[in-house]
Amino acid sequence: MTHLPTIVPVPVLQGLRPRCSEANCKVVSNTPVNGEYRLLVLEAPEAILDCQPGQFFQLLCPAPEGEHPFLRRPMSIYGYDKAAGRLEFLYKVTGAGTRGLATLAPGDGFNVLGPLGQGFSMQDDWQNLMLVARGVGLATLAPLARMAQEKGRKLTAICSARRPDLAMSVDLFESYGAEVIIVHDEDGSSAPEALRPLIEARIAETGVDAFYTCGSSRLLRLLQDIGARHGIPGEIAMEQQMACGLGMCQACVRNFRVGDRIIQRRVCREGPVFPISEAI
Amino acid sequence: MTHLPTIVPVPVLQGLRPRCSEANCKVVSNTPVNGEYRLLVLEAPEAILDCQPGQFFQLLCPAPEGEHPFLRRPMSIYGYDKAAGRLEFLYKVTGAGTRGLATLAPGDGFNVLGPLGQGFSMQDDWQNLMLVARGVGLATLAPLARMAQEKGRKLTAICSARRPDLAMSVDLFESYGAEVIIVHDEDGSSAPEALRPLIEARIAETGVDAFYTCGSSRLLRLLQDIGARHGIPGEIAMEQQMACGLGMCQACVRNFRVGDRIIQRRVCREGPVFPISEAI
Amino acid sequence: MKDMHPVDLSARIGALTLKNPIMPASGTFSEDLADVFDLDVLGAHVLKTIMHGTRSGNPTPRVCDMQAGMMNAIGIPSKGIEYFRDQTLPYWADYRAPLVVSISAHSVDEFARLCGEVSLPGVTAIEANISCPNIEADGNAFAMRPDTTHEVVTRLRAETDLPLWAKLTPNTGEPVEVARAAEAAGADALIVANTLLGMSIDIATRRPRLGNVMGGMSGPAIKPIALRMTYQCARACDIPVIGCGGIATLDDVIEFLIAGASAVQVGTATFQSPTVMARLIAELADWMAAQGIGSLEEIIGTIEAPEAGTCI
Amino acid sequence: MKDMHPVDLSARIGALTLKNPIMPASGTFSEDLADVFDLDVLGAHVLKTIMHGTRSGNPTPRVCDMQAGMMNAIGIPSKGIEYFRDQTLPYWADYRAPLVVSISAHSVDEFARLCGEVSLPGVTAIEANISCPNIEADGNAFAMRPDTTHEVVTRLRAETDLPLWAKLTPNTGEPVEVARAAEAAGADALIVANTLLGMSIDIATRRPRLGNVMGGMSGPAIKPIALRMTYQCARACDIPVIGCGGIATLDDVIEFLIAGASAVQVGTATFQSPTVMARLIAELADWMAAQGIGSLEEIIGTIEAPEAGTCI
Ligand SMILES: Cc1cc2nc3c(=O)[nH]c(=O)nc-3n(C[C@H](O)[C@H](O)[C@H](O)COP(=O)(O)OP(=O)(O)OC[C@H]3O[C@@H](n4cnc5c(N)ncnc54)[C@H](O)[C@@H]3O)c2cc1C
Ligand SMILES: Cc1cc2nc3c(=O)[nH]c(=O)nc-3n(C[C@H](O)[C@H](O)[C@H](O)COP(=O)(O)OP(=O)(O)OC[C@H]3O[C@@H](n4cnc5c(N)ncnc54)[C@H](O)[C@@H]3O)c2cc1C
Ligand SMILES: Cc1cc2nc3c(=O)[nH]c(=O)nc-3n(C[C@H](O)[C@H](O)[C@H](O)COP(=O)(O)O)c2cc1C
Ligand SMILES: Cc1cc2nc3c(=O)[nH]c(=O)nc-3n(C[C@H](O)[C@H](O)[C@H](O)COP(=O)(O)O)c2cc1C
Ligand code: FES
Ligand code: FES
Repeated sequence: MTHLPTIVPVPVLQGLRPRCSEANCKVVSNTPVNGEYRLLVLEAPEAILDCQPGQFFQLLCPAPEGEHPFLRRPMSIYGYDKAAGRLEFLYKVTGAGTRGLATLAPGDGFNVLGPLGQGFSMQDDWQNLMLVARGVGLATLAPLARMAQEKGRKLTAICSARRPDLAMSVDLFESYGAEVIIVHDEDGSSAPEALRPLIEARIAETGVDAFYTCGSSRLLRLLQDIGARHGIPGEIAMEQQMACGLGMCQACVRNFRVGDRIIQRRVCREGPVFPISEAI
Repeated sequence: MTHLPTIVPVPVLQGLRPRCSEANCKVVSNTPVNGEYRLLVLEAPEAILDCQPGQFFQLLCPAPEGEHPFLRRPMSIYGYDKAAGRLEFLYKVTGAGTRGLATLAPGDGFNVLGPLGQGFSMQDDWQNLMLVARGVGLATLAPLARMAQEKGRKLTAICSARRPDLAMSVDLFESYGAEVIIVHDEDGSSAPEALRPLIEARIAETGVDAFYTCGSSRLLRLLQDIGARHGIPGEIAMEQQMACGLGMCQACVRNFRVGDRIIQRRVCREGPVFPISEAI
Repeated sequence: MKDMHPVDLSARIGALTLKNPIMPASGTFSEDLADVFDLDVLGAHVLKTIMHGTRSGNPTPRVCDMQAGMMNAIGIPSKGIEYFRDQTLPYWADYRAPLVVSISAHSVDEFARLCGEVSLPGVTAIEANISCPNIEADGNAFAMRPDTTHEVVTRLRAETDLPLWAKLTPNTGEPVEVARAAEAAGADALIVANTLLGMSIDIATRRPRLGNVMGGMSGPAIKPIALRMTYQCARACDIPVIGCGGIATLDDVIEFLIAGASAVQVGTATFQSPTVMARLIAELADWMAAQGIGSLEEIIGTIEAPEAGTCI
Repeated sequence: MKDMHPVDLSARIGALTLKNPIMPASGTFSEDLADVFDLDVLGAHVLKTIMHGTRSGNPTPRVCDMQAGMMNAIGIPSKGIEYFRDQTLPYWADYRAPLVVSISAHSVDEFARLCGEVSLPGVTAIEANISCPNIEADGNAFAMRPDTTHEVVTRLRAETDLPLWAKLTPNTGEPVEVARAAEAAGADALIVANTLLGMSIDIATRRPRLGNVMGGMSGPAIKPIALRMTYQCARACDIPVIGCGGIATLDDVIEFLIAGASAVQVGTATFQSPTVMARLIAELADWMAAQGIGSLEEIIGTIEAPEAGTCI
């Protein structure tokens, strides 16, 4: 395998540009970020860098000593820069695959597949945005901050964590002009009962046009409830165990409530971003 | 896994010293030697360095890209030095396992099991020794040269190769005081018909008390024939596919002729060194 | 030389000729793969098994890892025959590669009915996934036994004039007898084989790692079993065998052809590398050219093997 | 705490109590391993299967690699019953760990006779390797079917008063029925399971990579199958199940215990690391102490699983 960023060649292609590609990237750095998380920076070919915030890649994780991650692992895009040929992931070491990721060293080759899935939308009348997320979920929402700045929207990021110093990506949100509010478990400010008045006060003061969140079902229920009361739409990035990441295997389905029906959708294909109102 | 030479610890040991051990070594160097062969030098714990020439180790080869050597691979000891904590193997890259060996870099950890098997004997009345071997087989016989020098025996090494410049280990044999005769395919001197008069002339001139050889069945038949005519004993190091390397699985059997019976012996346990007269 | 005697990759599956022997395995392929490469390079398009009605499939997690492969318990979610006719079939009409439709059911009657209903213009062949449990036979899959295999394949045969492929299970103890039963009942080809039943437990929670408790193993770990059964079935039957199980590399493809497969299906490997099938087709052509091999006939079933001994 | 409530590793297999649940799998263990560690740390010593007469075994190569394991076709070379009585048995007399003697035969009569003849002082239990082909049943292994299993185990039972363990094959399509047949016929425990039949071809020579054409797969690749069968058999039977297949790590041991195994056998892992069994015993004790688990009863069969669905 070459260690230079390249698209894995496919012998016969219909002249059409693929929507996503398997690409060999090169590790630029792979460093710890406050304790449990690591930031992986890759040199990546241009062809895979037409990304949308909220999309993800399927990573072919190297095997750590004595373990054998076989399937690719889905990881949201933390940062991407087409001009610079940069692609970034922020991950939490939880099992074999992410332990494998942690072994990557600068200069190593690394195979990724993407970009995959449907990213966040930011409708024209969504001017005042509020993002509420926790832990590694903040990584998934990070590229939203840049998108908001580019589109000239106002973004408030409520970053939840166990301890104030563990709140992820605060600097990054601030660097894109977001207002950051840190809530945490130690003073109880991250509990739904504490968050609700915080958010409702915001709605009353400045108005909120849309919510963005990710993962936690406690946050989802809170935002569904507040959203329903105030008629505020929103989007959530969801997770599910995956195999193909492309929509073929139906491993990654979740249930959604659409009107009074429960339907299944594939997180990798119809998602990972879904309307908050339909998520379960 | 630690990268320092260590014996893999076994919690409860009967106070007896094991005959062989699983040890984590450290790669000192791993360099090409004329074309197809590579020399692997390890820093190894003392406890595995009570070796006999002709014994072997079972190497846990790392997986090269896209391949998965699962079983350990047997490799004769090319050199060992207890005082210096050095262990050496000379190998030919042939398949997944040896391709994996070729990826080892200085400083890497590397797990070996050994020493295994029965080495060469050098009986007291074997004063004039003759070694005839070819290719990587010469690696197996290399430690014999040192043993011969230590015991003050005279050793003639007939080194066979495709081309004169491909003859293995010539310098090493010479450094231990052996007389080296290179035979090769280009001028036909390596053919049995050419070797026979060469060896018989030696027997007539200086006498030969014992032969040593390895691998090639053409050389075996030649030495069996000459040995039978002149009453010269000898030893051969043999190969067979192995699994355990310890004598447990019976994968590595070969047939031997003992008197008028054909019996099976395990190459890893009763061998890999056997009497030339009994080998088939 | 290569120009004068171009390599002929075409694969004959009974009356059908595929332009090459590489096709996807059911359940590991869909129109979504068109995002990655031109699907018309494939020898055929084999769709995910459908059932007659709508089904939601198994609880999640539906997949998990293992040392050299994966397990799945997707549970055959199905949008039913109408959706297939109105949505799926028209989509595939734009492609030139032959379309193979995989079907299954929990009873012989339902299976037969579905077989008739999917025998539509645009469908090139029908693949019967008889590895699904037969409610009438204590939940044992049809393909576990020669008698149930014979019964269901006979009924399917009566319902369609299209080529009928029977997909066997490696979980049976009688693969050769099952293969012969499918042949005797009129199958035109055999797929050897489906997934092996396995299980995995998360020791931290003491729960199965799959929502359905057990699941089907696929990927390199099962290759030696699929290859052994391909060899056994190809020797025992006159109809073509399509090898399937753990195929990921050019060497794997050649190994199955040598064992007697007329073509192969690639499943799990596509999850590791979505472009793998396109690469295998190109690599096979290059390898044949380099070896001076003009057609697959020079490879298929050319194994040099003595009779297998009885005791391993 | 650890000193006050020491961890009890003892494993009960029917009337027998082993000091820990880790023992070698037949054919992957011999006195030669004493070169590496003190064999008396093991829960039991399980010897390579012997047959009545002398046999030379299969042609070489007898082993080959696969992606996450190996295949073997050793062919049960045997030095016969006299050698066993005169040489093997006296050697093991010096050890305290219980001795389990594995036997096999190609006919019920021969099997029964051997069973009686090996029921000697110094032998703690007899393991019947019924995965060997039965010449009287078209070469199908006894353990492929419930009826042949029942017949042979009944005859063995009549020949010995020693604990009788039956070792099942994963190649059968009816593992639960076979397990129940062995139990009904009087087996005291089940070993689940032996190797899976596989095959591999060297594409350069177009020859099988094993001298016997096919061979038995072992190692991590087969673990999910052995685990699934352990779970199925432990639920279906009242006699203890000894898990076997691909066990290499502490997590594997715990996984089999949770699935319902009362003890485990370790085979191929010893080839990769000859000290592995001794390490597993120590690691299991440490893990139990760390988890506050006092005895194996708190682990065995504690899986939390719903009923498995029918469709995977
Ligand atoms: C669309 C998407 C985007 C994601 N983005 C990120 C991200 O930016 N940063 C990050 O750290 N993690 C992210 N995840 C989760 C990440 O994929 C899992 O943590 C990872 O796959 C775990 O792999 P492992 O081998 O380390 O752990 P495993 O040993 O496989 O599993 C450890 C734990 O993680 C759970 N898990 C495993 N795979 C998944 C999965 N696909 N989805 C959800 N949970 C899983 C398991 O159930 C288990 O509890 C994302 C998941 C999805 C689906
Ligand atoms: C006691 C002993 C000592 C040996 N000493 C040396 C040595 O000093 N240097 C050296 O280069 N080689 C030596 N060998 C041979 C070496 O073990 C094999 O070349 C190696 O195992 C091949 O592994 P692989 O994965 O690279 O190739 P594979 O892909 O496994 O095999 C490549 C070819 O090598 C053959 N082969 C594989 N394993 C063995 C084996 N155990 N014995 C014989 N042939 C085998 C295969 O049949 C095949 O033809 C020795 C073998 C034995 C038994
Ligand atoms: C996620 C997944 C879903 C599958 N679904 C089906 C299916 O619907 N019908 C079927 O006949 N086989 C199905 N299979 C089995 C595959 O078609 C194939 O037989 C098996 O995976 C072995 O091949 P592989 O090792 O190349 O994957 C599925 C396999 C996987 C991994
Ligand atoms: C080389 C080898 C020889 C074996 N010989 C026997 C045998 O004689 N009798 C038997 O019952 N099982 C035999 N087996 C099967 C093992 O006992 C065990 O059931 C199987 O290998 C699965 O366990 P593992 O994956 O831990 O190796 C043998 C296995 C191997 C690898
Ligand atoms: S992961 Fe395969 S469909 Fe989503
Ligand atoms: S390799 Fe196992 S007995 Fe020799």
